[in-house]
Amino acid sequence: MSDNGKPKFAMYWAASCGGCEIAVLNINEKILDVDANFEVVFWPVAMDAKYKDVEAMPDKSILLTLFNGGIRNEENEHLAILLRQKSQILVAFGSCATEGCIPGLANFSNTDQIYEAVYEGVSTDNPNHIRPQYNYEVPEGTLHIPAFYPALRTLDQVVDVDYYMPGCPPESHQIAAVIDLVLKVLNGEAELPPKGAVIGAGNSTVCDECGRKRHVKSITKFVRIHEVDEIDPELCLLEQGILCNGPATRSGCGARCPGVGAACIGCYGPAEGVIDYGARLMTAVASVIDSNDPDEIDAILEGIPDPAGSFYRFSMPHSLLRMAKPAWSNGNR
Amino acid sequence: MTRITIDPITRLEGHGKIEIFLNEEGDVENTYFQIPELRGFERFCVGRPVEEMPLLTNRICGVCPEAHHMAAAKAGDAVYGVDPPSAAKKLRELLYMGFFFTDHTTHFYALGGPDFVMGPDAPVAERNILGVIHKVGMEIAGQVLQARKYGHTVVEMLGGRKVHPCTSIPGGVTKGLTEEEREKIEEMGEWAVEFGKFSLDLFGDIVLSNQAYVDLILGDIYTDRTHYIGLVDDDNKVNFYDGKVSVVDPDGKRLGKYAPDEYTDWIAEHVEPWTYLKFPYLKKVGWKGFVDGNDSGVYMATPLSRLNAADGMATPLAQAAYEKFYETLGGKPVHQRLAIHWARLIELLYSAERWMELVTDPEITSPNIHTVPTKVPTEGVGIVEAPRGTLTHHYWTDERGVLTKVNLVVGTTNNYAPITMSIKKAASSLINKGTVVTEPILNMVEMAFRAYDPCFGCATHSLPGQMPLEVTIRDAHGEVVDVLRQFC
Amino acid sequence: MSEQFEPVIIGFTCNWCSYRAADMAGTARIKYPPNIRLVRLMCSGRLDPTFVLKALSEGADGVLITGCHPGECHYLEQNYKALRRYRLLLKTIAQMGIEPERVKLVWASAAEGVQLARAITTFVEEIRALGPLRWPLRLAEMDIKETAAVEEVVA
Amino acid sequence: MSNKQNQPQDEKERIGVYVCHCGSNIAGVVDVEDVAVWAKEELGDQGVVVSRDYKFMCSSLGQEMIENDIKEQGLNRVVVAACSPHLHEATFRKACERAGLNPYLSELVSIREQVSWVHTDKEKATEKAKAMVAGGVERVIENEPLEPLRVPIHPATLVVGGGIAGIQAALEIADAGYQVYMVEREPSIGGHMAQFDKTFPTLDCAACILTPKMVSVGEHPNIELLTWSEVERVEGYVGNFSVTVRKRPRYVDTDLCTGCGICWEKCPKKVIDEDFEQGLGYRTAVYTPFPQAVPKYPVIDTESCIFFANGKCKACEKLCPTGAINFDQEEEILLLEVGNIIIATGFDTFDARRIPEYGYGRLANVFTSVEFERMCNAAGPTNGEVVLRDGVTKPEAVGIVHCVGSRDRNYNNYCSVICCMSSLKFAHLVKERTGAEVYNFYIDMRTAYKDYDEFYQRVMEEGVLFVRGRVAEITDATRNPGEEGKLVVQVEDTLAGRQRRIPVDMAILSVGLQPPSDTKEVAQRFGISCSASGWITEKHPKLDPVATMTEGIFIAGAIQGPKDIPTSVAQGAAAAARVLGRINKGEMYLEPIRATVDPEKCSGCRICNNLCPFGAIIFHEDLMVTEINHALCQGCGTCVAACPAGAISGTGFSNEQVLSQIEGLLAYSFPKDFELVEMVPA
Repeated sequence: MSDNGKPKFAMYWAASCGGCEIAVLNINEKILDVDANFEVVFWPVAMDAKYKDVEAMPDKSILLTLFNGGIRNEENEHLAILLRQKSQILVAFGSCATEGCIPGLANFSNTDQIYEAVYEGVSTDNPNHIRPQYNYEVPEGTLHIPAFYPALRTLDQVVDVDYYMPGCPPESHQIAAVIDLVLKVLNGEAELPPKGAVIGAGNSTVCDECGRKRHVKSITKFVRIHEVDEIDPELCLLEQGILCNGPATRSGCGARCPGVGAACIGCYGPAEGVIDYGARLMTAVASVIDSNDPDEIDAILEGIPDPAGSFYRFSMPHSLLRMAKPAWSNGNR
Repeated sequence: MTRITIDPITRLEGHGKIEIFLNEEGDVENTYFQIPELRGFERFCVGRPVEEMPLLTNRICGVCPEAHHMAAAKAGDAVYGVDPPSAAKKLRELLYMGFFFTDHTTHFYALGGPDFVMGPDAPVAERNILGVIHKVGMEIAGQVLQARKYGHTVVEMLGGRKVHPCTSIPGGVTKGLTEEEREKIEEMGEWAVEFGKFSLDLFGDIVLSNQAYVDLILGDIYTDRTHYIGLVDDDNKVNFYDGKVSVVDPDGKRLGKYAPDEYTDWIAEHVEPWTYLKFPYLKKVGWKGFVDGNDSGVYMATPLSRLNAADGMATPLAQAAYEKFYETLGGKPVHQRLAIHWARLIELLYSAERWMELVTDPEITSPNIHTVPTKVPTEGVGIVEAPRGTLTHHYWTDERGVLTKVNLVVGTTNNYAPITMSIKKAASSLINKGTVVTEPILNMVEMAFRAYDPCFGCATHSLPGQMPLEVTIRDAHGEVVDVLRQFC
Repeated sequence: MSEQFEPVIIGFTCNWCSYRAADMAGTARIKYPPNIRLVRLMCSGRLDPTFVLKALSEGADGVLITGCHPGECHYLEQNYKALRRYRLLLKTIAQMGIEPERVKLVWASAAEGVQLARAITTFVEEIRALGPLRWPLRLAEMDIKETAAVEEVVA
Repeated sequence: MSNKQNQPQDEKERIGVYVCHCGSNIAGVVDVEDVAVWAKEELGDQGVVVSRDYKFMCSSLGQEMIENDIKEQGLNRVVVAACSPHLHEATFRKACERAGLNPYLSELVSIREQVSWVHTDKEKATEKAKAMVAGGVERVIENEPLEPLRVPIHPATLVVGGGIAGIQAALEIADAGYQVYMVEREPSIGGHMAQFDKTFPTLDCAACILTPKMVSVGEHPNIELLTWSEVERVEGYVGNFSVTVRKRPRYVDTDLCTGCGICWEKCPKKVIDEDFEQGLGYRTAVYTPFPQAVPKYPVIDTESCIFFANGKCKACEKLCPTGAINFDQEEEILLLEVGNIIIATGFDTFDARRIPEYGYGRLANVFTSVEFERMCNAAGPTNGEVVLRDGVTKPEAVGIVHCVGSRDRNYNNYCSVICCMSSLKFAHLVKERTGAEVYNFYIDMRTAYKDYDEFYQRVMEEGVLFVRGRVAEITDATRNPGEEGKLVVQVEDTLAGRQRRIPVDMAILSVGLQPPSDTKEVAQRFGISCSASGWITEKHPKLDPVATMTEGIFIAGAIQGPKDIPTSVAQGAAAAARVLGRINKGEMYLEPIRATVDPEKCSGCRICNNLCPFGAIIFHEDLMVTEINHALCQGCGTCVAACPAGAISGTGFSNEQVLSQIEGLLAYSFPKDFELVEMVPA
């Protein structure tokens, strides 16, 4: 690809599911705007490019890089560092890169436990308890696979990040909006948001976009969604006793899940300035429990079988307890 | 010994990596296909409430989240021993047809198709979706986008979101279908059926009418005599959403059918230390290494496998195409890997026809879409057909329905061994006595596994077929003598 | 380690009861171990779980939450909100691999200097018995070696 | 901290740290010089530019030191490590203010109460002091300059309850020239005191001293008296409350009624007066509770009135000379605007039936103290004669039981304060009027306060017998001839150390005091709180007994806890003085520790909506956002801690302040080698 003077664009996936790429493809014709205004230099899903080519690029020569996926192994980390080096603007794209997402739940466990579950499963035939070897001697030579890290980290726990774009995956209309913004900036019609800002999302939480009726809350019982005979299509799910992450989750998705009778599971992450997403949800639901008696409170809380999982479903690696610290150790104080 | 390393794009991107070792004679000594990625869902889903699994396992793969969503939902039903209202099952299946339609379209037109449409030895730069468009005309491009859009629209209407749907729960779904929505989906369905027919015709015109391609398909390079599995309904017709898994041997003889909760009697997974991914095989036959034949437990689970394992298609047009398929290729079973593309198009048509059956079913708009589970949850297995193979979710829970153990055998994983074998076979037959490896040769090798439409979103995470190759040929001293690249 | 382990504990106090109780303990020269550092809030109802998680993640070995006795809240009933959050917090940190005993809720009125001093002394001993948490180290340990704590929670 | 980065860094902090020796109080245990030096070295990066130690920071010299540094060194933050903020926070804030620094940009770290006075190990104490200073420094960086909230004070005052405490309070304020509304539930003011005959220890006639005050309340141009009325709802906050009062219909037109009394003389319906006369006497359906009632206007009790029963009679209407009777009268809802509220709703007496072994309600001649008060009262049912239930027989022996329902775990744990003295009063009255043998059964005699013990001695000299011991039982089950037809008081005489059975004709139970049954609801209505024993909680038990936690709401009299008449009067006057002070000032300043909602961030999830007991949280249905009324907000921060969107911020105790303090406290609490282990592959 010869340099045609257009700003360079890159998109990369680390430990992700590919949903972010699909979401980008789903902006349909908008993708042509990207093609028209950018020189796409690196985007595994859409085109071939060579790691060596990226390596060869001058530092900061890529204007915009959308990085999705968490940092799960040696390889992910290398790419994160490389792309940081080569990019002027590095965007943590999607929940995995921003706060860890579902794969971040792995931070509940350690490597041995994960290997145990994967390589000793019921259908696994592994009498010699074989585990993956990063460097393994076969008769023909040495085979290498990248080292699996003890925990999943978010992009900003490995490199400096300029902007965050939450969502699992980010909704296509938000992606389109961000692309429009970037194009405006390129044409000098708009300013870039301050570094560290969250883009492609709202400033409030999901309730702000949720059409369900809300009242003063007073919870006497938590129920699980499949236990509900008929979910009231009008009423706030939390008021129906269904644990909904909406109140604590950043707006921008259009409250799609509550819209179809499913609870918000929190993929857009915490609201502006929130340090620990789980704590916000925890304190909110606990505060409106309708009891002052410890035993009764505990009984009501029985309705939440997996508090940590529910509160940190998408943000475990960014939570204060399960791995946020490494990020701080690089330059917190 | 000379070592050829084939890395997708780079060796640092975890999209699967091929090592070809040549011996002193310059013949292929051995090949290794490594999957360098692991996320550990089996571990961290433990402790989660089972009703969340359709949402959590979605995130195993953003390419086929619907497959995991369905398998998890069915496993959830099984864990609670609850039978969802038939309207709920139909809504799930309708969503699933929308997904299959989109996915198969994407693969054929954007990823696998170009090999045929453009021809294997066409210049690299043309062998992609743009090339297809140039060859078959711009209006098709529009149709392809339309097809993807329609499929996604169905997923979004029923699942709440385009990617990672969220409506299935143990005992049914949270959202029903309004008459208004139904009409819209029916409208799109009619178009979908036409598109399905069109695609098969296109394949006929471009591939079947071209003897070179037919020879290529039937050629020995792409043939492995493995076992085949696939989900079938009570009449042994192909089914994506429900039924029993039919297992046939390389002679096409049905070894049996297993219900989801019997899968451990049939399937086992072999572990190698040089890769993160496991190698499933037929337990009853046993693991004999990367070899084919009746004695090797290696099996394949792809559109072709489904056709091989079934007695036919449940919809008229697809059934007709099914019959033509076997006539043309000389009867069941078909072992030629490249035929997977054709089989995929037959399934594309089936998904569209089934879509219409479901959306015109009077029950589809019924408000009765959920049965509250009453039994104490224990253990359950859910099986569906993912576009890339049979998908099995197996959960154990405590009495609260919180997971205590999870086992997953995901779509593409099924084909890990056969893909490895196909690569070795292609490489061995194309590289010998120090053949100079050329781009077309590399493409032939690549075609071997691209046919499987390997979605390592479930294992690694590259998109279907996105497996560009880079070959480094080193001499005995490891000095680089030549670097060749294969773009797509 | 040879010398006995000295835990570091963060205590959250209510401006109207427990903080004054601490003052009273002082004026009355009632001794308690120096392992605790107090943070003054206006009310236990101000206690955001984030504060506790922050303290733990920064290395505290234990957290003591204190507030007015039930029914005696300076702000009528806010201490009950603290109670509710506390119950849920315990369940959550247990899953995170922290012994729930490391976070304790104690009621102490402005008049109860002695009781507060006693509560602190007891808690320091309890934490001493539990041994260090020093979360970042515990975390590293957990992720590199085996850990009983997480095992219990997940299994 | 993540959101620290997001904030644009304003000009670099210049922080002064001041470590106080407090003579040897701190310096004796904490190495203050070391702490000061350490702070300068270790906390330089945080912006500490000055760090000093000084003998007495609170001394004028100490304060000047701070002021000079602010002026000369351009400090913009100050941390003082000394004593408790509750002692000297104000002192150092003022010092900052004098030097032109916003007082809220200072922090006082309590290394005396929390370190030197409670720890002995010098080294560890010094380490802790350092950590606390670090916490203070990290925190003060996050402090924001604040301005106190000004609220205007409406000059009118509401007094709830027309007992002696309320009366006193109302008169003090009205006499000072300000409008007072007095709301009383009963038809007349006067409260319990109006039921009494004599008051201890002076034995002067209750009515004689109470009536003039009641009258002046009734006549006072600045007092609007609302009897037969109750407070329905209270809205607003200090300075401008709006109070809704429900005025029940009297069925008597007070503009026409002269209080001549013909209606109740002629009313054909007599009923037992359970309230004022304690069931010992009768009243008519149309009545005033007692002759000196204020206001003088009667009320018609619809329960017993014949007309209301069957639509006939109307005798009163026919006979009323001024045509003041009006059966069509309806209740009125009044809306009052007031700046302050004084609650003086008094007490109820303990229900003696709850102690079956004392036989009240079962044994005719067991009386309660209130019944006895009525019996002694010249205007009472027996015209002041002390007689048995038969109404004629004079008792020859009378037993007076103290602490009935008081100082008793099974009932009320507390001492009711007045019972000892009133029991002595009863003993005296019985002797005086019947010459009977009188026994006082007591646990301890409590005769504190002026002239009380003298009265005790006088009563003893009058020959009243005192038995120390809690009465086990009062029974009519006799064991020997001497007990025939008498009540036997079974008691352990703890002085004689033996069980005694004392036959008497009459037993008087000195029932204790307890909060009116509806006190909890009343408290909720006014946004104040009750203690475990049910009395209203005062702001400070020692230093602020007449104020409550809620600004602008004061308490007087027994509702704060059992007390006698002089103390109730004093408290009534004290509350009035507090209110007058406010009114004169015209406005007041509130601590700017308040919560604020960012309407942009608020999603209207309504989690916080029912978390505020002061009603400060308002939800705007139209905008779907929540707002907090600053004047109502008491600054507890519960909503701040609860908001899932982090949309509510709390000044004075913001997340940033607390989290930074935690970081500071912990950053220097561990050995230096304490660092996170780098992530390494398994």
